[in-house]
Amino acid sequence: MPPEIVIPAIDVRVIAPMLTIFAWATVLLMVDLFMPGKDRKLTGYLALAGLAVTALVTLAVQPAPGTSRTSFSNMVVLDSFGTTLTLILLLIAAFSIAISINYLSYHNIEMGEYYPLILFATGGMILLGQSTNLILVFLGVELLSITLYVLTAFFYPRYTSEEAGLKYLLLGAFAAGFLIYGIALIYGGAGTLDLFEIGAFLNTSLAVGSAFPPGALLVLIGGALVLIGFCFKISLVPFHMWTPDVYEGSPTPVAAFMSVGTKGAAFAALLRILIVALLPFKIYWLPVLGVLATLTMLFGNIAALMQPNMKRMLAYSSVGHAGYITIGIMTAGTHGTESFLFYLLAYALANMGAFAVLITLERRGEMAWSVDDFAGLWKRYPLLAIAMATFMLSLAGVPPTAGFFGKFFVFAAAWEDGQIFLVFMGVLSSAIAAFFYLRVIMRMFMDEPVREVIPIFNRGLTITIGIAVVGTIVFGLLPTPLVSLVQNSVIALGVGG
Amino acid sequence: MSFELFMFLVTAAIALAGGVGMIVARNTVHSALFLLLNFFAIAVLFLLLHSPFLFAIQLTIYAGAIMVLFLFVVMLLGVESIEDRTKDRLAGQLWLSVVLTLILMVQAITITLLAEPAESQAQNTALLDQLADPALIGATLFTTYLLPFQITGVILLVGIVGVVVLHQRAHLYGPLSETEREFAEQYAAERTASGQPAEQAS
Amino acid sequence: MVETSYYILLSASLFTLGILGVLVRRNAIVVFMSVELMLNAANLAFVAFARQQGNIDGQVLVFFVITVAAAEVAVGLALLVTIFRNKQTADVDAISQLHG
Amino acid sequence: MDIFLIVFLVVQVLIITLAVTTGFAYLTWYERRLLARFQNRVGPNRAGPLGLLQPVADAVKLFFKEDVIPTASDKVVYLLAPVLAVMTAIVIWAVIPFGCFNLNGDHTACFDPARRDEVWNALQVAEVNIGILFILAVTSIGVYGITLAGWASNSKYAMLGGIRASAQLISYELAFGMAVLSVVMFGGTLSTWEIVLAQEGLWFFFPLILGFLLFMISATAELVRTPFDLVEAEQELTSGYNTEYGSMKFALFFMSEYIKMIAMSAIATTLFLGGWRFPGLETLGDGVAALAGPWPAAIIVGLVSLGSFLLKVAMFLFMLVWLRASWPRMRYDQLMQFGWKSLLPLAILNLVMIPVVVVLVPDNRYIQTAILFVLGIAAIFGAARIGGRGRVKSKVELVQPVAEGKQASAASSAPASQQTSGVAS
Repeated sequence: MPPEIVIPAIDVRVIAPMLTIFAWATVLLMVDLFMPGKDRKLTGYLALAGLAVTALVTLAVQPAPGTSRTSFSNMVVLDSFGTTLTLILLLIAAFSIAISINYLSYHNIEMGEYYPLILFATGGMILLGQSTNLILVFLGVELLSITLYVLTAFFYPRYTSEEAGLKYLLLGAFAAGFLIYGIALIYGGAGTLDLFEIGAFLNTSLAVGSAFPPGALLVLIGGALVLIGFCFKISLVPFHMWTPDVYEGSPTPVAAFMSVGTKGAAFAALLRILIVALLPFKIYWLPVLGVLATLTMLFGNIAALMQPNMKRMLAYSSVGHAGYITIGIMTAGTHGTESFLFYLLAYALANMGAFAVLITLERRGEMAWSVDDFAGLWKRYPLLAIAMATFMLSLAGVPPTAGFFGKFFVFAAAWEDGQIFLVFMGVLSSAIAAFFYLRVIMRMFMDEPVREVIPIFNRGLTITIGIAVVGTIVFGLLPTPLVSLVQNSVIALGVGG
Repeated sequence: MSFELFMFLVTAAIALAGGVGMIVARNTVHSALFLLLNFFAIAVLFLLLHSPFLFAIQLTIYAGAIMVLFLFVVMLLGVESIEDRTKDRLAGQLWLSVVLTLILMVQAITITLLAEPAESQAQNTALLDQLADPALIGATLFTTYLLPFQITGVILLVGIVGVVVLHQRAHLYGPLSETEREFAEQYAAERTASGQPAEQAS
Repeated sequence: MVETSYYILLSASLFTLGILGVLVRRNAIVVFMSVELMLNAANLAFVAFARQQGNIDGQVLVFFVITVAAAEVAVGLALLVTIFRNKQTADVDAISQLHG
Repeated sequence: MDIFLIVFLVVQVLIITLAVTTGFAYLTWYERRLLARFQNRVGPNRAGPLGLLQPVADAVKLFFKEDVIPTASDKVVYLLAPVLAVMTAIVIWAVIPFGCFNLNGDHTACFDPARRDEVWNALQVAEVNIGILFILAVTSIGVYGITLAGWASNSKYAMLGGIRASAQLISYELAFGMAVLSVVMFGGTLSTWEIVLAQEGLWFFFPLILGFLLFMISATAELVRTPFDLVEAEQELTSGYNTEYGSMKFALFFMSEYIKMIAMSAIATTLFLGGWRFPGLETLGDGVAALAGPWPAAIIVGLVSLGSFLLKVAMFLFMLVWLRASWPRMRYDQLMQFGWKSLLPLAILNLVMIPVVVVLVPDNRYIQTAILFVLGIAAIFGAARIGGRGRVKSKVELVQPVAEGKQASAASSAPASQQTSGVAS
């Protein structure tokens, strides 16, 4: 006889944001199927509506500050960290869709499935931010990746897009191999995949005696493999080689989405793994991450320095920013969580904005996003130039922009944690970075135009750029409300705690 | 030597032979067949580990679906021996990978020698027989692992949509036009000419 | 009874072989197959550990890994077919217009 | 004792392999005689009485033919392919119960699922708790023989046949698997033995009428038999994937096809027609036991159950031959459309329908059966109606003169054709 099946208590509120976005995406797929004509803008607007609904649902189910809910055998947790992250991710997805709607039809690659795929990817990101079980982390990473493989290769007649898709796929699958093998070793060591239980296991087994117990050793090696898997996803040097190629080849809105969304979600999952499950191993992962962060900041920014191609420059700059976010992760537990969220939001606004400006200048069939296009932009389109300048300043971390406070909080947290060397390296690499960001500004304001460039404006792009500029400046001048928001977003450290 | 150990050694040897063969074989179809051999061996190992359910699943999905798909694509594209080994500019990478692999092997042996927990259940045959029941896997899947199970459904849906999208575009837009092809080549030439030294090293 | 460590040694060797395949081979299809080998090694480790731990979780996890692998392979092969149609090659190095 | 058990197992396996191989030989005779009758001919009748020695003559002929290996072929794979094909066809038989001859001498244990441990069945090789999954696994591996044969021959006809075959087998495997799973759902077990026992007083044919139909269609497709035999369409592909094979190697492919045919019939019997069960079998056993003791009863039950099983299998084989005699071959696009757009949705409907009914109508198998039967028939007729609509439309298109049809398709702008092609793929 089959065993009695008792379904554990389910709290739908915990997965409500995810559920809403998946349901919306699925229904949207079918709605799109029956939509007449070739025009797919309506699907895009419906997807935006779906994101809005999800945001409302997220706000409706958000837990009281300091509390958390778990469900599905403690596999997912809804804490204020997850809620804030979900809102940021939804904002990123909304920006990506807003800048895609006209982009797709302009470049003649319009297919209705694009928008549900973005929604599915966003759902995967939300899942990553909320899961407290390694198998869910794996599934979240895969959901996100499989969607992005397709989206990367979405620019059909363009060779480079398909190449980018294949490269991303091969490296992504390779990374997934590391991730799952690491998870297997952790399971072998701890006998469970629950992050809280792994943490408890490590605490008890390490407390027993002076000898290093074999189970804990397995968890350590497994944790290292999981870290390698994540390093691919968040493109830390030396696992970053795919980043510029993939960003350059993929449709620009997808590159924007990937550069912020994937990183944010993967970092959030890594954060949870590191401080919930592997906290007893802090002495091991702290130096490793420190070295990776240093390498990433230096290499990413130096490589960006040599790029004549704006899209690749932004890709390398995103590698560099991954380094700064890593510092935020390392100091998690003290102020790392807040600095991570603040940095993510500031980076998201500036980066999405910069990509949106790039899209306005991208012409049909054009594949070179040369810095030359920006030369003399100030004389022709002063508002666009000012917007781009704002984003560049924010990315460089110059006050009074949100980017400044992002970097400031990260460095302050690291300083407080005693990571003086990291702060030093961070400031040094920021100085290098400032050079190439400022170079773009110089060309916009000082140089004569190299060639005729006619930007394309449309509602989605204008609104995105507008919101990004306003957000960057407002949070740069008045960071207090945002700081209080992220300060309340603490990560749940215990079951139901 | 017990019968079980004998079986294990033979199967493990086959599995390793399959893995090595896959890497060494020049012909992609042969690679696929070696991998298939490896999958069969792993299925048998699942059986030795008291998991008949996974034995059947491994054969049905890995051997019966995934590898057939691989073979199908190789045959359809006719890319059995497309690899060009003459331009061996990757000798350095090869050595690097061999070294890396050796390090990993050493690591593997370390894990194995160190990690034998005392409280192993591997001898508890009564418990293992209980765990070999496919109904128990089903029950676990629908209770404890309910959410991952549903997410798997979403992943499969995304996979289907993705494949249809990738295939459909060719139908909607047709193959690359001549100008697009030319443009791409010209673009590539320009890029090579401009030369971007920084990242070649990576 | 065969000890768990034997299985883990085998699984680690297969995993290493998979990595070697990814790094050494240039044929995208073979690279992809090597990744499958890595996933299989993980599956073997899961089942061996499930026996050692005496719980069913490891077996259930294999189920998830296999499903995800199937989805990934489907998307990957579809991508390969479209690329091949455009470019007539499956050599990773030939697909290098994006080398920076 | 252990050694004895192993020897017994080996003997069992040998007997079954031999029986199946002989079965294959006489199936060819059976089919040729029957086909001849359907076509108003006589059929093979020269060798031996009723032509009964014809299979032997064929075997001898194939043995003595020259053994050719094409020079351009991939030798190892070329030789491996037929072996794989035959192996998968034979291995399936391991989990099928042909009857119940309890070597413990107690026929009553045969009919009681709770006393499974007391049954030592001489008429089944392996009773495993994943029997059905094993069948699915082995059928899904069956495609390798054909695919590899097509590739290794290095010939266009063989290659096309092989590619067609793998596409067809993969496509129909889905519906096949789902049809089999409907039995698992209704019977609540993955073991073939328990499925046979669960059909006490109620063959699964009745509640799972839709599943049965799906099973028969997709099994025919898996067997690559008419109307799904375009893999070896003589007019287009000479003889498909085995074009380059001769003598014994060809015989092996031939053998694998027919053994698979018997195996599919046996699976259908086990899943839907109560396996070796026969009305009144238990009463018969009880009567014999009362008259002559437990051992004769066990032997009688064993023989009658085996006979009943073989009878049902023969009936299925007759149906398959009948199909071949009366139906034309499908076109390739029709085949794919049918598999993906008709069969698969129906299979999903079937898989959803059964648990809903079983959960909503608890504890009464007969009411459940009645509801499922009616729903199944309704689904079949509904699907036939929907499918029929499409056919009428295509007929109208065919009536158009060729030139006019061309103009019409050119005039109906590109988007329209894209729409249709979009739906098609």
